[in-house]
Amino acid sequence: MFKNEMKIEFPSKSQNEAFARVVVAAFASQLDPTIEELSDVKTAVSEAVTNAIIHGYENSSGKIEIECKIEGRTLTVIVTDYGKGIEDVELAKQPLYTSRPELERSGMGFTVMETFMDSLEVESEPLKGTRVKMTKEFKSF
Amino acid sequence: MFKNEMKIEFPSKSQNEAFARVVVAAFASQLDPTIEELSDVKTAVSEAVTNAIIHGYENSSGKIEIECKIEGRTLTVIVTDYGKGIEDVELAKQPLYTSRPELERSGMGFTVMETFMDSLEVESEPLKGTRVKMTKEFKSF
Amino acid sequence: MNLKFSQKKGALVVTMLGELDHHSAERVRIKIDNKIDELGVKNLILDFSGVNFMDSSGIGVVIGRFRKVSEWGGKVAIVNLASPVKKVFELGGLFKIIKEYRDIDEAVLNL
Amino acid sequence: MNLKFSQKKGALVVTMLGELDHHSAERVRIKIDNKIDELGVKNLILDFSGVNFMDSSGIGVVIGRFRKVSEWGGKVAIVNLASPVKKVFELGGLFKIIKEYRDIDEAVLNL
Ligand SMILES: Nc1ncnc2c1ncn2[C@@H]1O[C@H](COP(=O)(O)OP(=O)(O)O)[C@@H](O)[C@H]1O
Ligand SMILES: Nc1ncnc2c1ncn2[C@@H]1O[C@H](COP(=O)(O)OP(=O)(O)O)[C@@H](O)[C@H]1O
Repeated sequence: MFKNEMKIEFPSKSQNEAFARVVVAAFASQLDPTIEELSDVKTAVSEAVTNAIIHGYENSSGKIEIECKIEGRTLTVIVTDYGKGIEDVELAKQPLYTSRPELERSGMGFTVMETFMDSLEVESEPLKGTRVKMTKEFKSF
Repeated sequence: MFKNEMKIEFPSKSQNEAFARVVVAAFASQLDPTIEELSDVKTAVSEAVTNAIIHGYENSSGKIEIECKIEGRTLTVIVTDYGKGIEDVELAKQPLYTSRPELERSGMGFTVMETFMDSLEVESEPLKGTRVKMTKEFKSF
Repeated sequence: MNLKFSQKKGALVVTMLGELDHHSAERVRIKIDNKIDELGVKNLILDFSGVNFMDSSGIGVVIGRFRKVSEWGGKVAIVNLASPVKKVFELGGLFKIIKEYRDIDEAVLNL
Repeated sequence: MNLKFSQKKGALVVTMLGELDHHSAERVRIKIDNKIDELGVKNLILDFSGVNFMDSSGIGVVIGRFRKVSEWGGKVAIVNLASPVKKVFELGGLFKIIKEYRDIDEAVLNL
Protein backbone atom coordinates (compact mmCIF):
# COMPACT_ATOMS: atom_id res chain seq x y z
CA MET A 1 0.00 0.00 0.00
CA PHE A 2 1.29 3.44 -0.91
CA LYS A 3 2.03 5.56 2.17
CA ASN A 4 3.29 9.06 2.66
CA GLU A 5 2.88 11.77 5.24
CA MET A 6 3.85 15.33 6.05
CA LYS A 7 3.41 17.92 8.73
CA ILE A 8 3.51 21.67 8.36
CA GLU A 9 3.24 24.56 10.78
CA PHE A 10 2.83 28.26 10.17
CA PRO A 11 1.57 31.33 12.03
CA SER A 12 -2.10 32.30 11.99
CA LYS A 13 -1.85 34.98 9.29
CA SER A 14 -4.63 35.17 6.75
CA GLN A 15 -2.12 35.11 3.85
CA ASN A 16 -1.33 31.56 4.90
CA GLU A 17 -4.84 30.35 4.03
CA ALA A 18 -3.92 30.22 0.36
CA PHE A 19 -0.50 28.74 1.19
CA ALA A 20 -2.10 25.94 3.25
CA ARG A 21 -4.44 25.07 0.38
CA VAL A 22 -1.59 24.83 -2.11
CA VAL A 23 0.51 22.66 0.24
CA VAL A 24 -2.26 20.15 0.91
CA ALA A 25 -3.24 20.09 -2.77
CA ALA A 26 0.38 19.47 -3.78
CA PHE A 27 0.59 16.61 -1.29
CA ALA A 28 -2.75 15.15 -2.42
CA SER A 29 -1.69 15.36 -6.06
CA GLN A 30 0.34 12.16 -5.50
CA LEU A 31 -3.05 10.41 -5.59
CA ASP A 32 -3.72 11.63 -9.14
CA PRO A 33 -6.94 13.29 -8.00
CA THR A 34 -9.65 14.59 -10.30
CA ILE A 35 -10.00 18.37 -10.49
CA GLU A 36 -13.14 18.11 -8.39
CA GLU A 37 -11.51 16.00 -5.67
CA LEU A 38 -8.64 18.46 -5.44
CA SER A 39 -10.96 21.43 -5.29
CA ASP A 40 -13.02 19.76 -2.54
CA VAL A 41 -9.92 19.18 -0.43
CA LYS A 42 -8.69 22.74 -0.95
CA THR A 43 -12.04 24.15 0.11
CA ALA A 44 -12.21 21.99 3.26
CA VAL A 45 -8.64 22.93 4.25
CA SER A 46 -9.41 26.58 3.65
CA GLU A 47 -12.38 26.36 6.05
CA ALA A 48 -10.42 24.65 8.82
CA VAL A 49 -7.44 27.02 8.58
CA THR A 50 -9.67 30.09 8.42
CA ASN A 51 -11.50 28.90 11.55
CA ALA A 52 -8.21 28.48 13.41
CA ILE A 53 -7.24 32.05 12.45
CA ILE A 54 -10.48 33.90 13.15
CA HIS A 55 -12.13 31.78 15.84
CA GLY A 56 -9.24 29.88 17.45
CA TYR A 57 -6.82 32.77 17.71
CA GLU A 58 -9.33 35.58 17.11
CA ASN A 59 -6.80 37.23 14.79
CA SER A 60 -4.07 37.29 17.46
CA SER A 61 -0.96 35.34 16.56
CA GLY A 62 -0.64 31.61 17.17
CA LYS A 63 0.60 28.43 15.58
CA ILE A 64 -1.42 26.31 13.15
CA GLU A 65 -0.39 22.75 12.31
CA ILE A 66 -1.52 20.58 9.44
CA GLU A 67 -0.74 16.88 9.33
CA CYS A 68 -1.49 14.91 6.18
CA LYS A 69 -1.32 11.21 5.57
CA ILE A 70 -1.85 9.11 2.48
CA GLU A 71 -2.65 5.43 3.00
CA GLY A 72 -3.64 3.68 -0.18
CA ARG A 73 -6.25 5.95 -1.76
CA THR A 74 -7.22 7.67 1.49
CA LEU A 75 -6.09 11.15 2.44
CA THR A 76 -6.25 12.22 6.09
CA VAL A 77 -5.89 15.90 6.98
CA ILE A 78 -5.63 17.12 10.58
CA VAL A 79 -5.70 20.86 11.31
CA THR A 80 -4.75 21.85 14.86
CA ASP A 81 -4.71 25.16 16.70
CA TYR A 82 -3.89 25.96 20.33
CA GLY A 83 -6.42 28.75 20.62
CA LYS A 84 -9.67 29.48 22.34
CA GLY A 85 -11.40 26.13 21.73
CA ILE A 86 -15.09 25.41 21.27
CA GLU A 87 -17.53 25.07 24.20
CA ASP A 88 -20.22 23.15 22.37
CA VAL A 89 -18.93 21.28 19.33
CA GLU A 90 -22.36 19.92 18.32
CA LEU A 91 -23.80 23.43 18.24
CA ALA A 92 -20.77 24.75 16.34
CA LYS A 93 -21.24 22.11 13.65
CA GLN A 94 -24.85 23.09 12.93
CA PRO A 95 -25.29 24.61 9.47
CA LEU A 96 -25.62 28.40 9.67
CA TYR A 97 -24.40 28.56 13.27
CA THR A 98 -21.70 31.18 13.70
CA SER A 99 -20.41 33.01 16.77
CA ARG A 100 -19.13 35.86 14.58
CA PRO A 101 -22.00 37.11 12.36
CA GLU A 102 -20.53 40.62 12.61
CA LEU A 103 -17.57 39.36 10.55
CA GLU A 104 -20.05 38.21 7.85
CA ARG A 105 -19.30 34.58 8.64
CA SER A 106 -21.96 32.32 7.17
CA GLY A 107 -21.75 29.49 9.70
CA MET A 108 -21.21 27.05 6.82
CA GLY A 109 -17.56 26.16 7.44
CA PHE A 110 -18.10 22.83 9.19
CA THR A 111 -20.89 21.94 6.75
CA VAL A 112 -18.49 22.48 3.84
CA MET A 113 -15.86 20.26 5.50
CA GLU A 114 -18.43 17.57 6.21
CA THR A 115 -19.87 17.61 2.69
CA PHE A 116 -16.65 17.95 0.70
CA MET A 117 -14.76 15.29 2.66
CA ASP A 118 -15.85 11.75 3.61
CA SER A 119 -15.47 12.12 7.36
CA LEU A 120 -15.04 14.92 9.89
CA GLU A 121 -14.08 14.67 13.57
CA VAL A 122 -13.77 17.74 15.76
CA GLU A 123 -12.02 17.59 19.13
CA SER A 124 -11.87 20.75 21.14
CA GLU A 125 -11.26 21.94 24.66
CA PRO A 126 -11.94 25.51 25.77
CA LEU A 127 -8.70 27.50 26.20
CA LYS A 128 -6.65 24.53 24.93
CA GLY A 129 -7.46 24.45 21.25
CA THR A 130 -9.16 22.59 18.43
CA ARG A 131 -8.24 19.61 16.27
CA VAL A 132 -10.19 18.96 13.08
CA LYS A 133 -9.61 15.60 11.43
CA MET A 134 -10.94 14.94 7.95
CA THR A 135 -10.52 12.03 5.57
CA LYS A 136 -11.32 11.57 1.92
CA GLU A 137 -11.04 8.52 -0.25
CA PHE A 138 -9.95 9.23 -3.79
CA LYS A 139 -11.43 7.35 -6.70
CA SER A 140 -9.24 4.74 -8.33
CA PHE A 141 -8.82 4.30 -12.06
CA MET B 1 8.70 44.81 7.60
CA PHE B 2 6.75 41.88 6.22
CA LYS B 3 7.45 38.65 8.08
CA ASN B 4 6.22 35.11 7.72
CA GLU B 5 7.56 31.66 8.40
CA MET B 6 6.74 27.99 8.07
CA LYS B 7 8.19 24.62 8.88
CA ILE B 8 7.48 21.35 7.13
CA GLU B 9 8.61 17.78 7.69
CA PHE B 10 8.22 14.70 5.53
CA PRO B 11 9.89 11.32 5.09
CA SER B 12 12.89 10.86 2.79
CA LYS B 13 10.98 9.49 -0.21
CA SER B 14 12.03 10.64 -3.63
CA GLN B 15 8.41 11.57 -4.53
CA ASN B 16 8.71 14.30 -1.91
CA GLU B 17 11.41 16.13 -3.87
CA ALA B 18 8.75 17.62 -6.16
CA PHE B 19 6.45 18.23 -3.19
CA ALA B 20 9.19 20.13 -1.32
CA ARG B 21 9.82 22.35 -4.35
CA VAL B 22 6.15 23.24 -4.70
CA VAL B 23 5.81 24.03 -0.98
CA VAL B 24 8.80 26.37 -0.87
CA ALA B 25 7.77 28.00 -4.16
CA ALA B 26 4.23 28.56 -2.83
CA PHE B 27 5.66 30.13 0.31
CA ALA B 28 8.10 32.30 -1.67
CA SER B 29 5.32 33.45 -3.98
CA GLN B 30 4.25 35.89 -1.25
CA LEU B 31 7.29 37.91 -2.34
CA ASP B 32 5.92 38.30 -5.88
CA PRO B 33 9.05 36.70 -7.32
CA THR B 34 10.05 36.75 -10.96
CA ILE B 35 9.81 33.43 -12.79
CA GLU B 36 13.60 33.17 -12.69
CA GLU B 37 13.83 33.82 -8.94
CA LEU B 38 11.21 31.16 -8.29
CA SER B 39 12.92 28.66 -10.54
CA ASP B 40 16.29 29.32 -8.83
CA VAL B 41 14.78 28.65 -5.41
CA LYS B 42 13.04 25.49 -6.60
CA THR B 43 16.27 24.16 -8.06
CA ALA B 44 18.28 24.88 -4.89
CA VAL B 45 15.62 23.23 -2.68
CA SER B 46 15.54 20.23 -4.98
CA GLU B 47 19.33 19.81 -4.58
CA ALA B 48 19.27 20.03 -0.79
CA VAL B 49 16.32 17.64 -0.40
CA THR B 50 17.79 15.17 -2.90
CA ASN B 51 21.07 15.21 -0.97
CA ALA B 52 19.26 14.47 2.29
CA ILE B 53 17.53 11.50 0.64
CA ILE B 54 20.43 9.91 -1.21
CA HIS B 55 23.47 10.95 0.83
CA GLY B 56 22.02 11.71 4.30
CA TYR B 57 19.75 8.70 4.56
CA GLU B 58 21.26 6.65 1.72
CA ASN B 59 17.73 5.80 0.58
CA SER B 60 16.74 4.38 3.98
CA SER B 61 13.87 6.17 5.66
CA GLY B 62 14.35 9.26 7.76
CA LYS B 63 12.86 12.66 8.47
CA ILE B 64 13.57 15.78 6.44
CA GLU B 65 12.69 19.24 7.74
CA ILE B 66 12.45 22.49 5.83
CA GLU B 67 12.15 25.79 7.63
CA CYS B 68 11.42 28.94 5.65
CA LYS B 69 11.39 32.52 6.74
CA ILE B 70 10.52 35.72 4.95
CA GLU B 71 11.88 38.95 6.40
CA GLY B 72 11.29 41.94 4.18
CA ARG B 73 12.48 40.82 0.73
CA THR B 74 14.78 38.05 2.04
CA LEU B 75 13.87 34.38 1.95
CA THR B 76 15.75 31.97 4.22
CA VAL B 77 15.47 28.22 3.59
CA ILE B 78 16.95 25.65 6.00
CA VAL B 79 16.95 21.97 5.01
CA THR B 80 17.83 19.53 7.82
CA ASP B 81 18.33 15.78 7.92
CA TYR B 82 19.39 13.52 10.79
CA GLY B 83 21.36 11.15 8.61
CA LYS B 84 24.93 10.20 7.97
CA GLY B 85 26.48 13.65 7.96
CA ILE B 86 29.50 14.93 6.02
CA GLU B 87 33.11 14.34 7.15
CA ASP B 88 34.69 17.13 5.15
CA VAL B 89 32.26 19.89 4.24
CA GLU B 90 34.82 21.92 2.27
CA LEU B 91 35.59 18.92 0.07
CA ALA B 92 31.90 18.12 -0.38
CA LYS B 93 31.24 21.67 -1.60
CA GLN B 94 33.84 21.47 -4.38
CA PRO B 95 32.28 21.52 -7.84
CA LEU B 96 32.22 18.03 -9.38
CA TYR B 97 33.01 16.29 -6.08
CA THR B 98 30.61 13.43 -5.42
CA SER B 99 30.86 10.39 -3.18
CA ARG B 100 28.32 8.54 -5.33
CA PRO B 101 29.48 8.62 -8.97
CA GLU B 102 27.93 5.14 -9.42
CA LEU B 103 24.52 6.80 -8.99
CA GLU B 104 25.39 9.19 -11.84
CA ARG B 105 25.58 12.10 -9.43
CA SER B 106 27.37 15.04 -10.99
CA GLY B 107 28.79 16.58 -7.83
CA MET B 108 27.16 19.89 -8.76
CA GLY B 109 24.44 20.06 -6.08
CA PHE B 110 26.21 22.42 -3.69
CA THR B 111 27.45 24.52 -6.61
CA VAL B 112 23.86 24.92 -7.83
CA MET B 113 22.73 25.97 -4.34
CA GLU B 114 25.61 28.44 -4.03
CA THR B 115 25.03 29.96 -7.46
CA PHE B 116 21.23 30.08 -7.48
CA MET B 117 20.92 31.50 -3.95
CA ASP B 118 22.74 34.48 -2.38
CA SER B 119 24.28 32.59 0.53
CA LEU B 120 24.88 28.99 1.57
CA GLU B 121 25.96 27.64 4.95
CA VAL B 122 26.45 23.93 5.55
CA GLU B 123 26.69 22.54 9.07
CA SER B 124 27.21 18.83 9.42
CA GLU B 125 28.35 16.28 11.95
CA PRO B 126 29.09 12.65 11.03
CA LEU B 127 26.30 10.32 12.23
CA LYS B 128 24.25 13.30 13.46
CA GLY B 129 23.07 14.93 10.27
CA THR B 130 23.32 17.94 8.01
CA ARG B 131 21.78 21.41 8.02
CA VAL B 132 21.89 23.49 4.86
CA LYS B 133 20.94 27.14 5.23
CA MET B 134 20.39 29.28 2.16
CA THR B 135 19.16 32.83 1.73
CA LYS B 136 18.04 34.81 -1.29
CA GLU B 137 17.06 38.43 -1.57
CA PHE B 138 14.23 39.05 -4.00
CA LYS B 139 14.24 42.12 -6.23
CA SER B 140 11.84 44.90 -5.30
CA PHE B 141 9.65 46.73 -7.74
CA MET C 1 -8.31 39.11 -5.75
CA ASN C 2 -8.75 41.87 -8.36
CA LEU C 3 -12.05 43.69 -8.92
CA LYS C 4 -13.30 45.40 -12.05
CA PHE C 5 -16.31 47.70 -11.87
CA SER C 6 -18.67 48.69 -14.65
CA GLN C 7 -22.28 49.78 -14.98
CA LYS C 8 -25.00 48.21 -17.07
CA LYS C 9 -28.59 49.54 -17.22
CA GLY C 10 -28.13 51.22 -13.85
CA ALA C 11 -26.75 48.11 -12.11
CA LEU C 12 -23.24 47.94 -10.73
CA VAL C 13 -21.36 45.02 -12.28
CA VAL C 14 -18.45 43.68 -10.22
CA THR C 15 -16.13 41.27 -12.00
CA MET C 16 -13.92 39.35 -9.58
CA LEU C 17 -10.60 37.82 -10.53
CA GLY C 18 -8.75 35.36 -8.29
CA GLU C 19 -9.46 33.39 -5.13
CA LEU C 20 -12.24 34.45 -2.78
CA ASP C 21 -11.40 33.38 0.77
CA HIS C 22 -11.36 34.99 4.22
CA HIS C 23 -8.09 36.76 3.40
CA SER C 24 -9.41 38.45 0.28
CA ALA C 25 -13.02 38.85 1.46
CA GLU C 26 -12.50 41.91 3.62
CA ARG C 27 -11.00 44.01 0.86
CA VAL C 28 -13.67 42.80 -1.57
CA ARG C 29 -16.41 43.83 0.87
CA ILE C 30 -15.00 47.30 1.46
CA LYS C 31 -14.33 48.02 -2.20
CA ILE C 32 -17.80 46.92 -3.34
CA ASP C 33 -19.56 48.82 -0.55
CA ASN C 34 -17.62 51.99 -1.28
CA LYS C 35 -18.48 51.72 -4.98
CA ILE C 36 -22.18 51.21 -4.24
CA ASP C 37 -22.19 54.30 -2.04
CA GLU C 38 -20.14 56.37 -4.47
CA LEU C 39 -22.39 55.62 -7.44
CA GLY C 40 -25.64 55.41 -5.50
CA VAL C 41 -26.71 52.31 -7.45
CA LYS C 42 -29.56 50.05 -6.29
CA ASN C 43 -28.86 46.76 -8.06
CA LEU C 44 -25.69 44.68 -7.98
CA ILE C 45 -24.43 42.01 -10.39
CA LEU C 46 -21.59 39.87 -9.06
CA ASP C 47 -19.68 38.30 -11.93
CA PHE C 48 -17.76 35.20 -10.78
CA SER C 49 -16.28 34.37 -14.19
CA GLY C 50 -12.74 34.94 -12.88
CA VAL C 51 -13.15 33.16 -9.54
CA ASN C 52 -11.42 29.78 -9.63
CA PHE C 53 -11.57 29.16 -5.88
CA MET C 54 -14.07 30.13 -3.21
CA ASP C 55 -14.76 28.90 0.32
CA SER C 56 -17.68 29.73 2.62
CA SER C 57 -16.30 33.24 3.13
CA GLY C 58 -17.80 33.93 -0.30
CA ILE C 59 -21.30 33.15 0.98
CA GLY C 60 -20.83 35.82 3.65
CA VAL C 61 -19.68 38.34 1.05
CA VAL C 62 -22.75 37.78 -1.15
CA ILE C 63 -25.25 37.78 1.72
CA GLY C 64 -23.64 40.87 3.23
CA ARG C 65 -24.01 42.78 -0.06
CA PHE C 66 -27.58 41.47 -0.41
CA ARG C 67 -28.39 42.95 3.01
CA LYS C 68 -26.81 46.26 2.07
CA VAL C 69 -28.62 46.82 -1.20
CA SER C 70 -31.90 45.47 0.24
CA GLU C 71 -32.05 48.48 2.57
CA TRP C 72 -32.78 50.63 -0.49
CA GLY C 73 -34.90 48.06 -2.28
CA GLY C 74 -32.08 46.81 -4.49
CA LYS C 75 -31.39 43.27 -5.71
CA VAL C 76 -28.30 41.11 -6.15
CA ALA C 77 -27.67 38.72 -9.04
CA ILE C 78 -24.75 36.32 -9.39
CA VAL C 79 -23.47 35.19 -12.78
CA ASN C 80 -20.89 32.93 -14.41
CA LEU C 81 -20.36 30.41 -11.63
CA ALA C 82 -17.72 27.74 -12.17
CA SER C 83 -18.82 24.40 -10.77
CA PRO C 84 -16.73 24.41 -7.54
CA VAL C 85 -18.04 27.89 -6.69
CA LYS C 86 -21.61 26.81 -7.43
CA LYS C 87 -21.18 23.80 -5.14
CA VAL C 88 -20.34 26.07 -2.19
CA PHE C 89 -23.30 28.37 -2.87
CA GLU C 90 -25.69 25.43 -3.23
CA LEU C 91 -24.63 24.11 0.14
CA GLY C 92 -25.30 27.49 1.73
CA GLY C 93 -28.85 27.48 0.34
CA LEU C 94 -27.99 30.80 -1.22
CA PHE C 95 -30.11 30.33 -4.33
CA LYS C 96 -33.24 30.54 -2.15
CA ILE C 97 -32.64 34.25 -1.71
CA ILE C 98 -30.33 35.23 -4.57
CA LYS C 99 -30.78 34.31 -8.22
CA GLU C 100 -28.10 32.96 -10.47
CA TYR C 101 -28.04 33.90 -14.16
CA ARG C 102 -25.96 32.53 -16.95
CA ASP C 103 -24.39 35.86 -17.86
CA ILE C 104 -24.53 39.59 -17.26
CA ASP C 105 -27.07 40.22 -20.05
CA GLU C 106 -29.54 37.71 -18.64
CA ALA C 107 -29.08 39.21 -15.18
CA VAL C 108 -29.71 42.77 -16.42
CA LEU C 109 -32.94 41.66 -18.13
CA ASN C 110 -34.26 40.07 -14.94
CA LEU C 111 -33.25 42.51 -12.22
CA MET D 1 8.34 12.44 -16.61
CA ASN D 2 7.06 11.03 -19.90
CA LEU D 3 9.37 9.99 -22.72
CA LYS D 4 8.65 9.83 -26.44
CA PHE D 5 11.04 8.00 -28.74
CA SER D 6 11.51 8.50 -32.46
CA GLN D 7 14.31 8.06 -34.99
CA LYS D 8 15.76 10.62 -37.35
CA LYS D 9 18.57 9.85 -39.81
CA GLY D 10 19.68 6.93 -37.68
CA ALA D 11 19.77 8.90 -34.43
CA LEU D 12 17.49 8.12 -31.50
CA VAL D 13 15.45 11.18 -30.56
CA VAL D 14 14.19 11.24 -26.97
CA THR D 15 11.59 13.90 -26.19
CA MET D 16 11.14 14.41 -22.45
CA LEU D 17 8.02 15.80 -20.88
CA GLY D 18 7.87 16.93 -17.24
CA GLU D 19 10.33 17.56 -14.43
CA LEU D 20 13.76 15.96 -14.46
CA ASP D 21 14.98 15.41 -10.92
CA HIS D 22 16.52 12.57 -8.91
CA HIS D 23 13.10 10.91 -8.56
CA SER D 24 12.42 10.77 -12.30
CA ALA D 25 16.07 10.35 -13.38
CA GLU D 26 16.33 6.64 -12.70
CA ARG D 27 13.42 5.66 -14.90
CA VAL D 28 14.61 8.04 -17.60
CA ARG D 29 18.05 6.45 -17.54
CA ILE D 30 16.75 2.90 -17.77
CA LYS D 31 14.24 3.63 -20.51
CA ILE D 32 16.73 5.46 -22.69
CA ASP D 33 19.45 2.83 -22.23
CA ASN D 34 17.03 0.03 -23.06
CA LYS D 35 15.91 1.85 -26.20
CA ILE D 36 19.50 2.44 -27.32
CA ASP D 37 20.27 -1.27 -26.89
CA GLU D 38 17.04 -2.38 -28.52
CA LEU D 39 17.53 -0.25 -31.63
CA GLY D 40 21.32 -0.49 -31.71
CA VAL D 41 21.62 3.22 -32.54
CA LYS D 42 24.88 5.14 -32.17
CA ASN D 43 23.78 8.76 -31.86
CA LEU D 44 21.38 10.26 -29.35
CA ILE D 45 19.40 13.51 -29.49
CA LEU D 46 17.90 14.60 -26.17
CA ASP D 47 15.00 16.97 -26.77
CA PHE D 48 14.32 19.10 -23.67
CA SER D 49 11.40 21.05 -25.18
CA GLY D 50 8.99 19.60 -22.60
CA VAL D 51 11.25 19.93 -19.56
CA ASN D 52 10.14 22.86 -17.41
CA PHE D 53 12.24 21.93 -14.38
CA MET D 54 15.61 20.27 -14.00
CA ASP D 55 18.15 20.06 -11.19
CA SER D 56 21.71 18.72 -11.24
CA SER D 57 20.37 15.16 -11.55
CA GLY D 58 19.82 16.07 -15.21
CA ILE D 59 23.56 16.67 -15.69
CA GLY D 60 24.18 13.12 -14.48
CA VAL D 61 21.60 11.73 -16.90
CA VAL D 62 23.15 13.48 -19.90
CA ILE D 63 26.75 12.60 -18.99
CA GLY D 64 25.77 9.01 -18.26
CA ARG D 65 24.18 8.62 -21.71
CA PHE D 66 27.19 10.35 -23.28
CA ARG D 67 29.47 7.74 -21.67
CA LYS D 68 27.24 4.94 -22.90
CA VAL D 69 27.05 5.94 -26.57
CA SER D 70 30.75 6.95 -26.60
CA GLU D 71 31.70 3.32 -26.09
CA TRP D 72 30.54 2.65 -29.64
CA GLY D 73 31.74 5.96 -31.05
CA GLY D 74 28.35 7.63 -30.80
CA LYS D 75 27.55 11.26 -29.97
CA VAL D 76 24.95 13.07 -27.86
CA ALA D 77 23.24 16.33 -28.81
CA ILE D 78 20.85 18.33 -26.64
CA VAL D 79 18.17 20.56 -28.12
CA ASN D 80 15.39 22.96 -27.14
CA LEU D 81 16.67 24.10 -23.74
CA ALA D 82 14.45 26.44 -21.75
CA SER D 83 16.50 29.06 -19.91
CA PRO D 84 16.34 27.50 -16.38
CA VAL D 85 17.49 24.15 -17.79
CA LYS D 86 20.28 25.83 -19.74
CA LYS D 87 21.41 27.60 -16.57
CA VAL D 88 21.96 24.27 -14.81
CA PHE D 89 23.86 22.77 -17.76
CA GLU D 90 26.05 25.88 -18.07
CA LEU D 91 27.03 25.62 -14.42
CA GLY D 92 27.99 21.99 -14.92
CA GLY D 93 30.32 22.94 -17.78
CA LEU D 94 28.39 20.45 -19.86
CA PHE D 95 28.70 22.37 -23.12
CA LYS D 96 32.44 21.64 -23.12
CA ILE D 97 31.70 18.03 -23.97
CA ILE D 98 28.17 18.00 -25.36
CA LYS D 99 26.82 20.35 -28.02
CA GLU D 100 23.55 22.19 -27.82
CA TYR D 101 21.53 22.78 -30.99
CA ARG D 102 18.50 24.92 -31.52
CA ASP D 103 16.29 22.09 -32.74
CA ILE D 104 16.28 18.47 -33.83
CA ASP D 105 16.96 19.29 -37.50
CA GLU D 106 20.06 21.29 -36.67
CA ALA D 107 21.27 18.47 -34.40
CA VAL D 108 20.75 15.81 -37.08
CA LEU D 109 22.76 17.85 -39.58
CA ASN D 110 25.69 18.19 -37.20
CA LEU D 111 25.92 14.77 -35.59
N1 LIG E 1 -10.76 26.43 15.40
C1 LIG E 1 -11.80 26.94 16.09
N2 LIG E 1 -11.59 27.50 17.32
C2 LIG E 1 -12.62 28.03 18.03
N3 LIG E 1 -13.89 28.05 17.59
C3 LIG E 1 -14.16 27.51 16.39
C4 LIG E 1 -13.15 26.93 15.59
N4 LIG E 1 -13.72 26.47 14.46
C5 LIG E 1 -15.02 26.75 14.55
N5 LIG E 1 -15.31 27.37 15.71
C6 LIG E 1 -16.66 27.80 16.19
O1 LIG E 1 -17.61 27.10 15.41
C7 LIG E 1 -18.49 28.04 14.76
C8 LIG E 1 -18.96 27.47 13.44
O2 LIG E 1 -17.88 27.33 12.53
P1 LIG E 1 -18.14 27.29 10.98
O3 LIG E 1 -19.19 26.28 10.67
O4 LIG E 1 -16.83 27.10 10.29
O5 LIG E 1 -18.76 28.70 10.62
P2 LIG E 1 -18.11 30.17 10.56
O6 LIG E 1 -16.63 30.08 10.45
O7 LIG E 1 -18.72 30.79 9.36
O8 LIG E 1 -18.51 30.85 11.84
C9 LIG E 1 -17.67 29.30 14.65
O9 LIG E 1 -18.49 30.44 14.50
C10 LIG E 1 -16.90 29.28 15.97
O10 LIG E 1 -17.69 29.75 17.03
N1 LIG F 1 22.68 15.81 3.34
C1 LIG F 1 23.87 15.18 3.14
N2 LIG F 1 24.25 14.16 3.95
C2 LIG F 1 25.42 13.51 3.76
N3 LIG F 1 26.29 13.81 2.77
C3 LIG F 1 25.97 14.83 1.93
C4 LIG F 1 24.76 15.55 2.07
N4 LIG F 1 24.72 16.49 1.10
C5 LIG F 1 25.85 16.35 0.40
N5 LIG F 1 26.63 15.36 0.89
C6 LIG F 1 27.96 14.94 0.39
O1 LIG F 1 28.49 15.99 -0.42
C7 LIG F 1 28.78 15.50 -1.73
C8 LIG F 1 28.56 16.59 -2.76
O2 LIG F 1 27.19 16.96 -2.83
P1 LIG F 1 26.62 17.65 -4.14
O3 LIG F 1 27.49 18.83 -4.49
O4 LIG F 1 25.19 17.94 -3.91
O5 LIG F 1 26.80 16.58 -5.28
P2 LIG F 1 26.06 15.19 -5.58
O6 LIG F 1 24.74 15.18 -4.87
O7 LIG F 1 25.90 15.21 -7.05
O8 LIG F 1 26.98 14.13 -5.09
C9 LIG F 1 27.87 14.30 -1.90
O9 LIG F 1 28.35 13.41 -2.89
C10 LIG F 1 27.89 13.70 -0.49
O10 LIG F 1 29.06 12.96 -0.28
